[in-house]
Amino acid sequence: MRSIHLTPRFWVAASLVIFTLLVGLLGPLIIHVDPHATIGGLYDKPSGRSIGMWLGTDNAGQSVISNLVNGVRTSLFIGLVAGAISTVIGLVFGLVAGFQGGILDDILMGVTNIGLAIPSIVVVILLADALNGSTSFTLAMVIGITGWPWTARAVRAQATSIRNREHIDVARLSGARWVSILLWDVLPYLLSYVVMAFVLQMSGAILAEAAISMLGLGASGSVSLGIMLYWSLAWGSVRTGAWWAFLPPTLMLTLIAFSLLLLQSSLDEVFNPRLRRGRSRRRLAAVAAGTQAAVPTAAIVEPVLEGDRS
Amino acid sequence: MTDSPSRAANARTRATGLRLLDAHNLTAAYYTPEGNRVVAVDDVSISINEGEVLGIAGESGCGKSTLGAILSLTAREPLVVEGGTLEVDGKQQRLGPRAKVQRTWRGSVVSLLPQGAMNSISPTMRVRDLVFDVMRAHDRGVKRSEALDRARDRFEELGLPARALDAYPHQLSGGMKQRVVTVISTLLNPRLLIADEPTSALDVSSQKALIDMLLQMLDNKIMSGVVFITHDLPVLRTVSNRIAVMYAGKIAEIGDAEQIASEPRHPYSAALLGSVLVPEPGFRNKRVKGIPGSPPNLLNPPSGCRFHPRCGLAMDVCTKEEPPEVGDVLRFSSCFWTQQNPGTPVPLDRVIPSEEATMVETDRELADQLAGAEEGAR
Amino acid sequence: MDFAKYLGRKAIWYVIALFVALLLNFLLPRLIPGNPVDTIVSQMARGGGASGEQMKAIYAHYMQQFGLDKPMWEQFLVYLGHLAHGNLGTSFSQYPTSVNSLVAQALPWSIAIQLPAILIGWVVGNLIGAVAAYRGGWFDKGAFVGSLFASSMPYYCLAIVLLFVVGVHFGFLPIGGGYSLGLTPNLSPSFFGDAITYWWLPFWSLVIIFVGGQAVGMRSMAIYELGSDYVNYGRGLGLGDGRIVRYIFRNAMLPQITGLALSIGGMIGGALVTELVFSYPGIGTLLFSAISTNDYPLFSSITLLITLAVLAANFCVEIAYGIIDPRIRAAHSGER
Amino acid sequence: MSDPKVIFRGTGVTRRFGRGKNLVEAVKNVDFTLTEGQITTVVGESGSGKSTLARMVLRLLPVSEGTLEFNGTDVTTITGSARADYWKDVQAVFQDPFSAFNQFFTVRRLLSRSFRLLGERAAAEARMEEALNHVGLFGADVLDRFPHQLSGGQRQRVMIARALMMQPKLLIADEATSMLDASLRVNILNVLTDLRDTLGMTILFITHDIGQANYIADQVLVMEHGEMVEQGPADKVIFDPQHEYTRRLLSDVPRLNQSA
Repeated sequence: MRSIHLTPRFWVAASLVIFTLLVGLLGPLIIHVDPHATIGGLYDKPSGRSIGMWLGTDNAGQSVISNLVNGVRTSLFIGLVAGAISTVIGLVFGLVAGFQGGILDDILMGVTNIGLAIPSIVVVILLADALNGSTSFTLAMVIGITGWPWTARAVRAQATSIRNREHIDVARLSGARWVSILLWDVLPYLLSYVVMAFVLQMSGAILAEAAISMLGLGASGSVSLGIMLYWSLAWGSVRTGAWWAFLPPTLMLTLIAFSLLLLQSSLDEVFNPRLRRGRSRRRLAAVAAGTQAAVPTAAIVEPVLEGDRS
Repeated sequence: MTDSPSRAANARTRATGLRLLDAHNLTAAYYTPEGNRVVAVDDVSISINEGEVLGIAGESGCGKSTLGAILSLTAREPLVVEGGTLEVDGKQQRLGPRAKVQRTWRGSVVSLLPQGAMNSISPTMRVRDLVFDVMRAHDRGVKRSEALDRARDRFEELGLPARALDAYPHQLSGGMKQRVVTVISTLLNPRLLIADEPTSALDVSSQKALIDMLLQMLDNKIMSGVVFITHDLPVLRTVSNRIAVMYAGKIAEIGDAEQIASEPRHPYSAALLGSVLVPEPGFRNKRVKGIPGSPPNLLNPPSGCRFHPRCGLAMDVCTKEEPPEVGDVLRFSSCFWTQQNPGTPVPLDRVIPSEEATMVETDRELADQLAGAEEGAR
Repeated sequence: MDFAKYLGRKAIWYVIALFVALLLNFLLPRLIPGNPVDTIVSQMARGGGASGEQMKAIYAHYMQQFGLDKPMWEQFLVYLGHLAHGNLGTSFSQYPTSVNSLVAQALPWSIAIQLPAILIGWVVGNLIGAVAAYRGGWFDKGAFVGSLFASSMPYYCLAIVLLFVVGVHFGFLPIGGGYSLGLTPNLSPSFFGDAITYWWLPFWSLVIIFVGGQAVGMRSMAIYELGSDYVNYGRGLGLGDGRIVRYIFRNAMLPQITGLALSIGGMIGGALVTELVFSYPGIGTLLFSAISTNDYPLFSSITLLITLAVLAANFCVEIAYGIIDPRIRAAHSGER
Repeated sequence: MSDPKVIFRGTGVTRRFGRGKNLVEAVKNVDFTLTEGQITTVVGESGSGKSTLARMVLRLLPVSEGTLEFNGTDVTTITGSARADYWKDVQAVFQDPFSAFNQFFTVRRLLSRSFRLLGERAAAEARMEEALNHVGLFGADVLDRFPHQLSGGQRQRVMIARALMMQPKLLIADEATSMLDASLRVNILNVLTDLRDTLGMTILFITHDIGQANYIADQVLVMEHGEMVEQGPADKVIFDPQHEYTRRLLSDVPRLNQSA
């Protein structure tokens, strides 16, 4: 297709993302220590004694580095599952609402606006609490099904503008069916946008999981960065200066969030070299600026302003 | 019936022969994200006399709007002015990457009337706010009431409702907005107004109103000259004293509006004029020919004369050497054929080869085939 | 009038949203298998804090309060009735303290760290973003990457790092709580002097993130505005840079102001984990303890409170947008 | 043209947008006919409702009131497969030669979309090549190109070819030339007149430019604010206009020869 001009920023972001992926995928294979096994005492200092001791032990005498790499894996898993769920729901809702218009649009956007007005952190907390003793997967589902509304609205706005392009009329006149138009004439125009939305959703989900876990609603029995932080806070590792217990998950979370956001912002430049100063950048940038808050209170991301088209 | 021809005639008498602007060796290029240099205006020199409207004609991508940006000192990334000088009233302004442009030149010496006034005023401000800001930018001490009084007088002088001053831009119709913007552009009585496609988005009635207003402003000596850029040749013919025809970043021909319209001296001008359609009996049932092919990619322009690949009169020399400017600084044609055939009208039939005719032939054959296929299908 | 119609339509949507929120708040905690009161009472009994007689009284109190012997829809009406009277119920874990008083104690602390952080972060962030967009060059590059980093950093991660570096490692500031042990909250200057030392760290951890987010948003909006026709025209008229920058700000500001209003609405739930990290006596810490002690009247009251604040802020913004000339809004939001 | 036959008839055609206070009547009670084998041009300024009318004739936009008849059949409310059949006979070319393309499709992909309505594949392939030749293009040159690899004129030709593949009886060109430069515009107009002259195609040409109408039209319809203010043979409407609006429109048009 068109020549794609990859910026240096993209390469930095991509390397960072690949690095975290490698940590999550290969780490557990290399650090061959059971994260639940007790290999030392309370907050043993890091040492080169064994691979599991590289980052010392946590409050339960478990290997921090093993928990870390497995935690990254869990976080990535949750990010992918939750990001995929909310992106797919948001995409389908937004696409159908924006392209079809009419009463279907009114209904779907009504639901979306309600979803946007209710802070998703509340729903996640309530759901996570109701599903007492959840697994990482159910947690990912919960985060996923609460995160879709802003994607739905952003996609709808794009789909609405594409609906008015002449090529849709041309496709109809050529005898293309509804589904075919949706898949081939609308979706490709949204794809770059959806990829970026997915990256933001993924980063949002990873941070949401950590926040939920730190509030004590994490997936019991699983290993995640949030749960590591939960225990290290509960056992006062910060106060006692056991930096190896809390610093690695903190830095890892920061790295994941930063690399994903950087990836999103650089993808924006790659996809829209001419829209550099254009509208789509403005919209997503507003969302990007809100991602941080998007997790605790998704409603901050965007108000329900464009709610109903008058 | 219409008074614009008489106004145009006035304009012609108004032109004095005193030089208003000399622009020398203007060159500007766009830089693509890949780092390629696309020269949109290539070593162009033009001159305008006091009281004159110079029309710039050309098809999209010929560099006419770029020329407007250079002249109005508003070129900006990714467009880079690489060289040239402007000379107005003996004052020189060097252009180029390191040249410093005096801010106050903009608006008072040269002023821009932009394309599509739609978004030319910030949507959250009223017309009067911009009016005041413009006046204050050139006269620190001006009082708000004084500035607005002057603007109101100007609006009334030109037959615009003064209450337009209190409006937000979205409250004005397209034609009114364009006229309001025109008045704002000329508030400071600039020496030269650069009008970049001001009429292109307007309906014919609003077009006419704007053109009448511009000519009235010239009569009232609000500005001393206009560079009027458009692709619409009939509009140019109505408004201009002289017309420059641009092609691929260079001026193909420049001359009196009447002379360009009736006997162009460059094959490209001839072809362009030949494709203009106006509602006159002569154009019914007559086959007009367009120019075959399309304008060149300026990333890699053709050698020699840039029009030679589309020109039926092209000779060997046209493919190799840059054509000479035949004529003087105010009226010339850059063409080898014109040089070799002084005084001869450009033969339009030979400029555009008979490709059209063969195409019609092919069509006939195909029509038969198609008819046959149709029968077979039934 | 049109505005009344607009308002009415919006109000209907918000009533529906409110209803859904109430329903979720009512229903979800009741999804936990078993009668919540049984669970709680048995837990309290295990704790051994109460005699059989007291137990019974507590049990009766809760059964009555929640109407657990009645059908679900009636329970919901009871729930709504209590809310209508501003009665959030009685805490399980700190029986018989009312939830109202627990929340009332915690709320000022949350606001005290959040509101200044939001306001200062908003002002500073927008300034940095706008200047970066306008100045370009190295300042823009540095400010952009820095802001992007700050805005992408999970706010609780920054909190942990600050707590460790400033509080623990260097020992500059106290590391937990809202005020020194032994003091009781009051309005005296000496108490303020003490509390402010505890306030610095949570405040900084929030304000840095907020500055980053605002700067990134403002920068891209200002860059977008820089490309618009009126900027080019303004330059062509010889307007000074400062004047043009003011136009840009005015236009880029509108969405930012919206963002500010919504941030203030989302304040209560905005930094739950920060408070946790610093053991700050706000809503976040209260929520944490409610979760860990299964104190679900307290728990669902907090979630409800967060929801209501966000809904209210959203609604206010909508009203404000309705008041601003809709056509200006249309002009601002572009082609649609 | 011994026996001119009416191929399309619109009676009392009306289109409203919005409701209540925002009600806009874009097209008001318009009557018109299209004669087989002729080019009929609708002239009007922006907001005259000419494009709305075209979209209603195309059945891309429902009619609020009135009836549309094609070849004697009422097509006012057809949907589904009946409308797909209608589109075999009535095709269109639009204004913007860029946005009319799906930028992710090659020309081949774009054109082959019509195959579903055309039936047998081999015949359809042949027809694709024929249609391209009709507009002066060759399949080998353009079929595997993406729209951004074509010039504006080529893009509009491909669009006409797409419409021609259906071998329509009626072709609607909605401002099909207004975004092209003058020199390319004439070529497209010539393609349209050739289609009329060689294939006997009926064409509804929508334009704001009375000069173009003058060049190609047999019949001219003039619209102002949704109303049809004048219609008749091109010579009559353009050189002897009856309605005040048409006269004003003509007098405001700038001319190349001031004396004329």
